[in-house]
Amino acid sequence: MPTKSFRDALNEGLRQEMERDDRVIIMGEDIAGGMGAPGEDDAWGGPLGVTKGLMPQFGRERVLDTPISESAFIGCAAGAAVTGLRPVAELMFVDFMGVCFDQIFNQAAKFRYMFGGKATTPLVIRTMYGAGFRAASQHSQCLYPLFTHIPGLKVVLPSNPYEAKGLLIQAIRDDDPVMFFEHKVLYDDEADVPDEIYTIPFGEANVTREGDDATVIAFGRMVNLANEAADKLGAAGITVTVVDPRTTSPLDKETILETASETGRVVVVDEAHPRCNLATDISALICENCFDDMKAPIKQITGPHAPVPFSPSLEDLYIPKVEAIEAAVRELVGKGH
Amino acid sequence: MPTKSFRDALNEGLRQEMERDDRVIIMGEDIAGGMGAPGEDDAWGGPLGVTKGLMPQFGRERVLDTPISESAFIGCAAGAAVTGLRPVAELMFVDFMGVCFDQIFNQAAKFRYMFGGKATTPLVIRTMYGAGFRAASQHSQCLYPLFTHIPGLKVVLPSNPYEAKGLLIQAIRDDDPVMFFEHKVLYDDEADVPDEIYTIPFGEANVTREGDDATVIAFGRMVNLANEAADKLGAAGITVTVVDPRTTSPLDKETILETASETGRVVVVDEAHPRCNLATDISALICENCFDDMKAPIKQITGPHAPVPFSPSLEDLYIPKVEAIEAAVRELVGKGH
Amino acid sequence: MQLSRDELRTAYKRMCLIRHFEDAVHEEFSAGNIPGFVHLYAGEESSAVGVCAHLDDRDAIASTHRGHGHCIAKGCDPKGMMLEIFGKKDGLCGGKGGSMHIADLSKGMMGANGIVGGGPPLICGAALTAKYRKTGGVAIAFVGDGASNQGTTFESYNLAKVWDLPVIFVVEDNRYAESTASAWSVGGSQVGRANGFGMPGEEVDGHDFFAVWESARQAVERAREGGGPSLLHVKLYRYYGHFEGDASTYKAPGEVEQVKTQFDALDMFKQRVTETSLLGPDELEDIEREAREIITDCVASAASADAPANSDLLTDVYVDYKF
Amino acid sequence: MQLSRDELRTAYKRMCLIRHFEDAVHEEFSAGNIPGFVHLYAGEESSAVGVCAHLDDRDAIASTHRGHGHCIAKGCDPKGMMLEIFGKKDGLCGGKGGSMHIADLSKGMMGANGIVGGGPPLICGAALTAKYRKTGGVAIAFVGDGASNQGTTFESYNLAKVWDLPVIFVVEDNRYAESTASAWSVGGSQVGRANGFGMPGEEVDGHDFFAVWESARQAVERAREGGGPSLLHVKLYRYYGHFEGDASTYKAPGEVEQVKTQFDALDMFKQRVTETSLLGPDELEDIEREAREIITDCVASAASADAPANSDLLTDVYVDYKF
Ligand SMILES: Cc1ncc(C[n+]2csc(CCOP(=O)(O)OP(=O)(O)O)c2C)c(N)n1
Ligand SMILES: Cc1ncc(C[n+]2csc(CCOP(=O)(O)OP(=O)(O)O)c2C)c(N)n1
Ligand SMILES: [Mg+2]
Ligand SMILES: [Mg+2]
Repeated sequence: MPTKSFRDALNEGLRQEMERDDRVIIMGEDIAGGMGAPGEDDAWGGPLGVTKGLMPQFGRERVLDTPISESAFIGCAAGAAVTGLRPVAELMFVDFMGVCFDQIFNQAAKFRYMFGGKATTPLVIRTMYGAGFRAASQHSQCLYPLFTHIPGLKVVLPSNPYEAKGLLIQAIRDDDPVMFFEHKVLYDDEADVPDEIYTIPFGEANVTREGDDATVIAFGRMVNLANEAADKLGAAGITVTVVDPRTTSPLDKETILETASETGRVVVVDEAHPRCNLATDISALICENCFDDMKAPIKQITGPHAPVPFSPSLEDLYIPKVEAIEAAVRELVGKGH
Repeated sequence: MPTKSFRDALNEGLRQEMERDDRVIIMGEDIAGGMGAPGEDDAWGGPLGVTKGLMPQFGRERVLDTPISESAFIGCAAGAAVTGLRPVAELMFVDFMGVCFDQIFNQAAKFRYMFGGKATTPLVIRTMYGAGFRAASQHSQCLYPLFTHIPGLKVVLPSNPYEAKGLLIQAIRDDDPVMFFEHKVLYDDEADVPDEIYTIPFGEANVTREGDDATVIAFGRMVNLANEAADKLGAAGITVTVVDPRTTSPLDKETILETASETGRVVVVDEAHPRCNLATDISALICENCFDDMKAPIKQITGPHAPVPFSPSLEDLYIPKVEAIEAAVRELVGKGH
Repeated sequence: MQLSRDELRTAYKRMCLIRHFEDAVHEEFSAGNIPGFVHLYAGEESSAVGVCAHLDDRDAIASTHRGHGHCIAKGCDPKGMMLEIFGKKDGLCGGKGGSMHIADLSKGMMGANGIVGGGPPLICGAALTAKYRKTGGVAIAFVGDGASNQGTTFESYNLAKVWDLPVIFVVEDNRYAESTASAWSVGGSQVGRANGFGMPGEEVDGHDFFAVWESARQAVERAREGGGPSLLHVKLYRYYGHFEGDASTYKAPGEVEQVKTQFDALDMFKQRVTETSLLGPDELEDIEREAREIITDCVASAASADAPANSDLLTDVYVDYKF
Repeated sequence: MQLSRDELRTAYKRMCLIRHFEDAVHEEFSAGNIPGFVHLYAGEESSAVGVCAHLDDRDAIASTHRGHGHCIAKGCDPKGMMLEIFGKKDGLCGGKGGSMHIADLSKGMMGANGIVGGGPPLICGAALTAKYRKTGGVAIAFVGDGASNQGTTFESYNLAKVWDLPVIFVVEDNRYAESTASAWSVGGSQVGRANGFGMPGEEVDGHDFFAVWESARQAVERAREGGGPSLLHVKLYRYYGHFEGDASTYKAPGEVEQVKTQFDALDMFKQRVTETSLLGPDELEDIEREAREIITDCVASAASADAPANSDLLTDVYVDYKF
């Protein structure tokens, strides 16, 4: 199978869906780039190059650069979705949600319910999240817990290039509004990605490691850290199941509860701030449903209750570590025998 | 002690702080009302009358009506706060956060951290939340989990008129940005409220009932339902501790963990949607810290994962019920003996 | 351009339907039969009807919290609307939306909106779809004077201009946003703002159906022909309070009565068409009676209709969701 | 109104400091010594300096993601800034903010801002404080051409107008927002928009320090005297890419060089003051050398300074918080 970067996998997914379905249009700031400028057309292809090459292939009618007006263009995408198109809008950084959240959570997410089931809003919002780029507090947040809280939205967090393509195609074909989260540190990651079109269904977790001693449930970029920790622990004779839920809404409760019950020891890893996040969400879920099977407390490993600092040394401290996952598993395994 | 409504308690708190400290100014849409209009000045005194009478007493310099531009005036309040005033801004319904969230979570909340501790932002944002008014999906949300997630914000949920006044005065004196949540169904509730100025510290839970069989932790309006459930259960011989955390950030973890450990059976009641909310937050906290003391799973009672419906019969179904709390406690008490 | 007799009859019927609809909702609300926040459009009829007269099935409108008039003008079924406002199962939105979220996408009515300034971005989307699909459709955002100060509205002006979308922004300036006068809250002027964004803008007497109709005709024609967005500043007045229950003490004493006697949209229409013998007084009376009867029937149906089933609470959150 | 010799010397010094600061940051970034997103202000110096020349300690500015020039012009310490950009403990923000969040409230510099359009609402707050306290202070929001399309910016125009706040919106139009041309993204015109909101607006050649200085003088004077908000549309150009690392392929070949040779703010300033014998060439050279030395020293200090302590990660989240 050919090897592709996370970035290229996304690009390919977009391109193939645009080829297949002319209702798919994309919009965002500089997603082609060079609009109205004297130099190169398609000068940027997106701030991180994800949409490069799409404008030359599909034209400015389907690849729409926007002014810096997130409310207007995200709302426009929602309005285009309920009137028959299938827009993929790019919210450059999820940190910018604060200038356009209304159009996402009060409009797009609620149309169907408010209108008694008569609206269909096949909207995808691609957005970049996470720490690690020395981009400081307003360009490094996770914020997916906020979207997961909102009924009517689906929330997707791919952890590798294979998932990126398959989940993005699924998101485009899905008839509900989807928030699609891309971790900025993952774009250059490479993996085997089929050239063919394929989809990964929502609400089906991927079990990336199987083991008996503990379960680690991790999201987005954190899945890779969890895998690494599992491999290290495996070498030391502790076997760990790692679950990548892939979508936080819908959530594959069955797989989570099943693996939690099997091992009786759970660590949840979430890069987001600790309050009302996915670590608490998963932990509370297990705690309510697997009480009798649990051998030890559920550990949460998360970013701290602080904005993301700029200074590299502080930011490195900020991000959850493989070693912390290992240590948490070891601590749990030491308990409840 | 004189009896006052939740509304009047808030009004009195605002008035007394404005009398005491001329840095306190208030702003919002129609908080006086009649701006530029030919009829009565102070025509509204706020959409629910909370700020009535303040403009006649303090003048339009300190009671500022605004255009419908939440980003501009909430941001303006934040800017006034870092430059020496102590503004109290009214975000009429918390559901409107989507048009101004950036100024709250990326600006006001992060100033201090981003600027290395050199900013102080004594900003209060009063806002209305919750279901029960047949106000439908865009005027009935809770959304406090979203604010609780954000480092740098403090989040306050008074459950009765006494708390309303004391917590509001504390919020105004607090040097950090505070989100102050008023449940719309509580405004007409009456209780004893001292005429004097008093404060209720943040991060100190109120234990409203003491019992041995279970602990119910509830927020805002839900505290009253929890009390009612506790009283009914008490009459049936089941004694329940009820905890009203009063602030979700900071959170009084000690009281929560202590009472949870004592009874070993916990129900968390949160009107918000179930994903990544306070019920999960509290549940995960207890689960990580009181594992050995827990006799039964932690039950979460919350609103459903659906927007708030308009139809009265559906909305009534939507809101957590006293009976559900009772039933949950009974179920837990039946377990783990 | 001249309105045909049929067009005039339809317009008057719609204005009467709106007036009676709103008067009936006012009564039913006062009697405690309607719950929630209800904002009435009575007095503003000629704006919705004068604008929507130019629209057909290709076209879309985005409305405001004060949406009943826009719905009726765009052809929504008044009975479905009344049932919705009563929170009944067979309401246009299954009782889940209510007055502030009434919508009928099949008629191009993209929803009332509980968020002030919520509609303008959405309507850009409808316009984009029409442009992309080359349907010749246009899209109208109704915007209150208060909503005209919301950032989302300005962004939409600019997006529509820059993308050259077939949008018309109809700023319905009824003098107040809640209790706040537009004379105070609107810096500059509506037309000046439109021009500032590079759009044509025009001020219109919103009490005068014919004035609205003519300005809207030009704006719609321009948009259909690829001439891009424009703005109408429609000056009018609302008869009731901001919402049902508002005592309207910010209005001057006698203000409502003065407008009602001098500038009533229905009266002005009647006078004009009878003076010019376009329609006869009996004809008008018949139309009005018919409208009144329709609305009476709507109320009766709504009052006796069934509430939603309890199981409806959890449907329609998603098209497809694995719970 | 005439600039004194001292004022001219100060202005030139600040422009030189900015230019050298940015050139140095560019070099250090290229060498891998500076992390993160860095946006340089080189080429735009006369805007920040020409505007801030009229400000004193009562006055506040809100900046953008491209904030270094505004900081220096408002009197922030370049060494503290450089340390901040290097992420060091003794940086202006303790290393926690970095280039995009550099601030010094004690100097009335309310922060660079990572959110496009974040500053205008905030500066209304500084203006409100000044007005409420009757300090005579004014408040300046620097706004990029891209940011001029953000809803928060428009709302601020209106709020400042309606509340009659002493605010000046300085739209720095450097032709691009990232790779997007302002000629495309801005519907209408900056001055037309200002007028639409009822504010005076003026277009200014931003390469020409004296033109900026004079327009800003009038706007600041107006605001100080209670004349309310206004807008300057400053047309200028950025020499570097949008951020460090941007190849700028959207610019025309030779475009940067053309501006550098014909419209360089520092060259134009030098030419003007020497032609009119206000300052001598040697004097100018001395000032420039001094500026260069200061910046060289800043870089040296920053490179060798200590990183924040690990314990700093969790401080400064709140003034007071019971964890
Ligand atoms: C974002 C937002 N802010 C505030 C409100 C509360 N609100 C509802 S209607 C209204 C006044 C709107 O005035 P205008 O746009 O003039 O419309 P009108 O009511 O006069 O028809 C306000 C402030 C809201 N619903 N949404
Ligand atoms: C709300 C928001 N949207 C988008 C961005 C990403 N972004 C950062 S700078 C920029 C371009 C800004 O252009 P302009 O305002 O002209 O300032 P310039 O960079 O030219 O100085 C963009 C789109 C952002 N930081 N915030
Ligand atoms: Mg109005
Ligand atoms: Mg620019």
